Amino acid sequence: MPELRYREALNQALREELQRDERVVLMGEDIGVFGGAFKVTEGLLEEFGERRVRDTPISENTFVGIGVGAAMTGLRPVVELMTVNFALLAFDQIVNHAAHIHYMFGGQARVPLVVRMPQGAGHQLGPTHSHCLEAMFLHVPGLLVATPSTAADAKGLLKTAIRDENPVIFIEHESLYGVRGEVPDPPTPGTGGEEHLVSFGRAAVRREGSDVTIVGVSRMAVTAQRAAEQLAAEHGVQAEVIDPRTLRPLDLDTILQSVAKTNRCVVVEEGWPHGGVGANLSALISEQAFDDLDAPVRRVSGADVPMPYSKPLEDIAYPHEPQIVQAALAVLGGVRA
Amino acid sequence: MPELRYREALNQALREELQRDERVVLMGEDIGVFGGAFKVTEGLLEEFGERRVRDTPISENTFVGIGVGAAMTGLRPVVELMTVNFALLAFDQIVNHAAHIHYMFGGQARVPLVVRMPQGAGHQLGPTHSHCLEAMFLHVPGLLVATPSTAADAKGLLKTAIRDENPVIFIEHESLYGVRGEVPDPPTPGTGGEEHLVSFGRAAVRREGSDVTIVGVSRMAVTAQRAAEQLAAEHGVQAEVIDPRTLRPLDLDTILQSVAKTNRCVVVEEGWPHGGVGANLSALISEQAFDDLDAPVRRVSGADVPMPYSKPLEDIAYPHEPQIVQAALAVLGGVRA
Amino acid sequence: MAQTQPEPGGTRVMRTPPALPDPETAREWLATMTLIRRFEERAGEMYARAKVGGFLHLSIGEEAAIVGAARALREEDYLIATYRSHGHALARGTPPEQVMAELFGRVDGCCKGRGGSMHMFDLKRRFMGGYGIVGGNLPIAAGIALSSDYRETEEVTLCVFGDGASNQGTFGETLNLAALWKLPVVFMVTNNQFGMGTALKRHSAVTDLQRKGESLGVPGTRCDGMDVLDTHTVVSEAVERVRAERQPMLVEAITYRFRGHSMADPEQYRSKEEVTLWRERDPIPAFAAELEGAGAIDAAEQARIEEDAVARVDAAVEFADASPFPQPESLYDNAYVVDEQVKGRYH
Amino acid sequence: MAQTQPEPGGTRVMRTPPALPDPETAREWLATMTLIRRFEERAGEMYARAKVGGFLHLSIGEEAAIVGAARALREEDYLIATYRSHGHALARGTPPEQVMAELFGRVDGCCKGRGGSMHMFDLKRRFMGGYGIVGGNLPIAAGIALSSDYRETEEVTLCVFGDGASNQGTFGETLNLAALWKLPVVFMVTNNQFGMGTALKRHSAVTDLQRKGESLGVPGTRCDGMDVLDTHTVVSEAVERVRAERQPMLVEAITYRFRGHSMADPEQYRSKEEVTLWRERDPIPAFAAELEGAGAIDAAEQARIEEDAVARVDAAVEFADASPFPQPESLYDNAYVVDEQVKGRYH
Ligand SMILES: Cc1ncc(C[n+]2csc(CCOP(=O)(O)OP(=O)(O)O)c2C)c(N)n1
Ligand SMILES: Cc1ncc(C[n+]2csc(CCOP(=O)(O)OP(=O)(O)O)c2C)c(N)n1
Ligand SMILES: [Mg+2]
Ligand SMILES: [Mg+2]
Repeated sequence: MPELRYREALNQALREELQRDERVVLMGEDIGVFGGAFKVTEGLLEEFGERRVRDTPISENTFVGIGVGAAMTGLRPVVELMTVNFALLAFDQIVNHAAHIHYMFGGQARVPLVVRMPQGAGHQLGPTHSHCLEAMFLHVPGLLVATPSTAADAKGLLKTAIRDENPVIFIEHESLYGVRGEVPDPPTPGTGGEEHLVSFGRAAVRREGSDVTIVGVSRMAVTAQRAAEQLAAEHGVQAEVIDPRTLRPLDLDTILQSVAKTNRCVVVEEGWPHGGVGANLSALISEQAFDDLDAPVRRVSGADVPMPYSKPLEDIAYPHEPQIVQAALAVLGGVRA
Repeated sequence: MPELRYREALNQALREELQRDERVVLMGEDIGVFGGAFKVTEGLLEEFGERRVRDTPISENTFVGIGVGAAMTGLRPVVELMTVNFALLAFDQIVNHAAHIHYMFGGQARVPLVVRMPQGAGHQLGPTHSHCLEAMFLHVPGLLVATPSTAADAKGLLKTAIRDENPVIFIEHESLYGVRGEVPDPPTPGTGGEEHLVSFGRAAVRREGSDVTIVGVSRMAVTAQRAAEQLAAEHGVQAEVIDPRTLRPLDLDTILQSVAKTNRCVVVEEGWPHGGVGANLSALISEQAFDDLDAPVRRVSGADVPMPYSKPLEDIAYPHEPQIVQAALAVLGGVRA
Repeated sequence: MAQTQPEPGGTRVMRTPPALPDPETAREWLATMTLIRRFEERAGEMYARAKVGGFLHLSIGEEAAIVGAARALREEDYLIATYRSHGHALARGTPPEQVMAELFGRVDGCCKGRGGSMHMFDLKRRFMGGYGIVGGNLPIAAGIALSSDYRETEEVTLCVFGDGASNQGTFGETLNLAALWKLPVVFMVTNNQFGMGTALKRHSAVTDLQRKGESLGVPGTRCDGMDVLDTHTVVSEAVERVRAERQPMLVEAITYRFRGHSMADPEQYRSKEEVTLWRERDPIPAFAAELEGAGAIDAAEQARIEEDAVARVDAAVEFADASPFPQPESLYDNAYVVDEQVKGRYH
Repeated sequence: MAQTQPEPGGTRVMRTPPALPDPETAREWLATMTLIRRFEERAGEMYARAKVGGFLHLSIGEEAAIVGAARALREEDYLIATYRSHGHALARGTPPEQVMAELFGRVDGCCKGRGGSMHMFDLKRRFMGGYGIVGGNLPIAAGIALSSDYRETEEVTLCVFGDGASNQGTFGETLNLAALWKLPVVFMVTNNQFGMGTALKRHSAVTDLQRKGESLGVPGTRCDGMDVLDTHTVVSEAVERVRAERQPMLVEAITYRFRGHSMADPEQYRSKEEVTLWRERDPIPAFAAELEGAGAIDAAEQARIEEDAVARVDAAVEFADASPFPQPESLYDNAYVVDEQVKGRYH
């Protein structure tokens, strides 16, 4: 299997779907001539032309809404928001429209729309440019929410998202774009072969272990794996690391099975703690694995502040391995009498 | 103490603060000539004039942003969003701006802004007009979030919100506007007397009980009280009902103390279940009262669908007393071995 | 009423009044306007009797603006409107039974009772809704137009919204984008003088709304929204120009809502006299008189149209009342399109 | 360059070139433009050396548009800008030390290292930021202007944003509201020909941006943003007209950014030739030459200005480098104004 960067895997997914399905169109700020702020769409304008790869003005609410209307009438638009931070301008079209139209009109119209965007801190972009907003999206019925953390998932989930009949919020991570990973080859034309698709609602067990379950969301799945290696090497603790991959639908079963085995759980997220995705997972696990838990679920999250610009502050404002290691040791130490 | 409707209590709070502080200005759609979509601002234009009570065009993101700019430069704007549903159009100004400005500029500017809005279902307003979005707001550091459920709290919290130096999201409930409750009299001029102010971060114990703790948010605090009476009358169960009153800051201590006593907890919210305010509370309680809990926390929430228009569907799509009673009985029945 | 034509620079020229269409067409317009009027009056009664819930926004007084515009469209064209759109659905051909059943929240409603008055929809007739969020339908309209264009069809989208909506951010964003991308969409601002209780001049700095798109690259024109013929003429011109030239246009229809904004509106923001003056220009009797004057209709025909409208509305109410409420088990239906991703998770 | 004056109807008249200000003033303009240029060049170097993180948006080439506009303001007036605003802070008088320390993420930065390049702020000098969200500063500007008006002061707010921002919903919303409420705000669109990699004509249907407010009730005018004198003259006229007439105005400044959008920009969207052509119009040497021609400055003075700018930037770098990083314990500082509500809950 070839190694691709996360960004390249996404690019490949877009290219393949553009080739496969004439109804797929891309829209977004600077995705064409500029090649994408993070180069995810590089080369696609050249290959598919302006009709299918469209640079938009800076009008987030409207071009998401254009995606909605186009999706309702036969296209399969993939809209890029340059970053998740600007999604806040498009919440009306995402929540009041994309998410609700199928239900509200009694099932008549479908909105097979993908809204892609990267999130996350780490590049010193400061308070307005570092959000992680999964929690806000997963709250909304009608949406599907994906948070790929590997190149293979980035590709496989994006292809699945584009083929899905529902609106999908597809949350990439800025810090992962350059990270390489193995991605299955596309099938050779003529010879058949399987396309690389990853289903929604199937968590990935990134590492097996029997001592503690660590659930990491988005980029934190990667950080959690590194923490798990450290736990094994330095503390002899075998952590099982789970990446939910999609938050809607959520594969809670895989998490609960793991907790039934480890009896301890740490949830890691990059965003804000109050009402975050971690709180949702912690609640679900606490409620549904009540008898399995030997210690309270512990959450590791971003700090409860707007993201500061200054490097040393930014560094401590979102989780790194040490906090995860510490949390894992704490739940292991905190065995109930 | 006189009985006032929730709406009248809010009106009184606005009037008193307009009288007290020349810097207070009101803005919003149809709050003036029309008197407010829910009549909360009735009579205020007549009393205070167009300079202080301003009808805005339908431009939610912008008039919230105008509130931000005015707050940064010495005014204390109280902006009304006609309903919470339209707040989705103003998320950029609320999250990226109002919430972050004080932090992002190193503490130089303050944003003493109140954004008022009613939320909630029950009036058959359908998918775009029935949201409960507390969970999205409480997620954001920099904001304070109030959810008054009584006339007295409506008045006392609103007055406090207007005097606070931070941006406050003030979430009223459409179904409570007509509900009466005792509200302390304003002090008689000259004779001194205490003003009715309710501090943020102090939960109210609406009913004492030792068998189970029921936390109800926004209107659900009221429904929970009725459910508690039913539990007492029909099942001999004494429920303690807690209304957090503000979600940021959250008075978790009062909840934990109650759970320490009852060992059982039900959380009731009107909004969507995934990543809702209930998940946040359930996580916090499960994590911090782990050893006190004899059964998993149980959540009662709105259904995971856009709110349907049709009455019988709407009725079952958000919680009523029976679901709360059932949940309480379930946590009581579910005593762990 | 003196009419105006679009000129890019904003200059306006007088126009001779348009000719009446053939009698059959004219009678159909009158009949549809009458149906909408009777339907909405009855909806109001049903609301008072708590058969209908939520907010009920009637467009009584605006029927000429609705029918004149809807009749400017081909069958394959799209119409998209706001929370005030019973009339648009009816004009597009949605059976009154289905509209009334929707208001009653019944399974036979055009949205199976999920949407209600504010969220009508009829995919088959290309009536694309019914949106509760002011300004929310403009981007969607542009998206539909993009799709028509992309599919290389001749379809045009007519997007109807209110004077108040022209202050929403999506107005500027969408008009710019539609002009830039040369989308086949006609934006029609139904200027009924008020956004809820706020008079035009109190919410919009520029009150000559036909000009509000000029800075955005969208030329404008105006019609007398109290005159079905004028509305039809102007909107038809716009639709055909857009279809041929593939550039958006803005049409302002001057009209007035005779009733309150919604059912709970004490109407303190306007005078009885003003309402009376506008009511004297009621578009339905005015058009009937014009047709009678032209010999296209006689009193008997008028009575038949009237009776027919009432009968259809009676039937609609009867139908709606007989239609069952949705079953509780259906609560989750259509929350998602149930395909592989969501199967088993959402019912 | 032929200049234009505002006319409500959009007609434009030629204007005679404005006269130079007194030599001291002129020299200060040149010095400030030079300071901004040297500061930003150095900031770019510091970015390459990883002393500065995040996105760094330089306004090299746009100094005349910045200084000409900033000098049109009184001390009590407000200036509000975007993520490309080092120059605006400097022009307003924020010490280069504080701006550089902010870029370095240090405690002595003007925002204590919390904001970084995109979020500059200096309350004392009424420089109201520095906003990372395109279009986000327009409503805030209107709010500041409302406050000025409400407090019955003569303050004017100058709101600077880019050509790309004119497509954002807040543009239409804010201009309408400002016109409606007669707010003392000047909107200045710094038309540097691109929104990131998207050329003006590819993002805006109307490219004559001075006209983009007309439909919203805001008259427009244009200046040569490569000419500090012309910018100053036109913005001053606008500011004083707004101050007196209490109606907003829109000013378009035609300019060009010589560098990429931010530091990571291969600039594939424009040709080297185009950049070269514009660089020939570099506003700093052009103004220096004009002053020299008018006898307002000599070579020695020019050299002094140059040296002084370099020295100040050197000092700024030294200061920034010596300033400590924020302490970890200060992470939560200023998340809230700590009053009774939040005491004990947020540190
Ligand atoms: C985004 C948004 N803000 C506010 C409202 C509440 N609201 C409903 S209708 C209306 C007035 C709209 O006026 P106009 O656009 O002129 O349409 P009309 O009602 O006159 O047909 C308002 C403010 C809403 N539905 N959506
Ligand atoms: C709401 C929003 N969308 C997108 C971006 C990403 N972005 C940053 S600058 C920029 C281009 C802005 O162009 P313009 O307004 O012309 O200003 P300039 O950068 O040329 O000064 C974009 C798209 C953003 N910061 N905010
Ligand atoms: Mg109107
Ligand atoms: Mg630009």
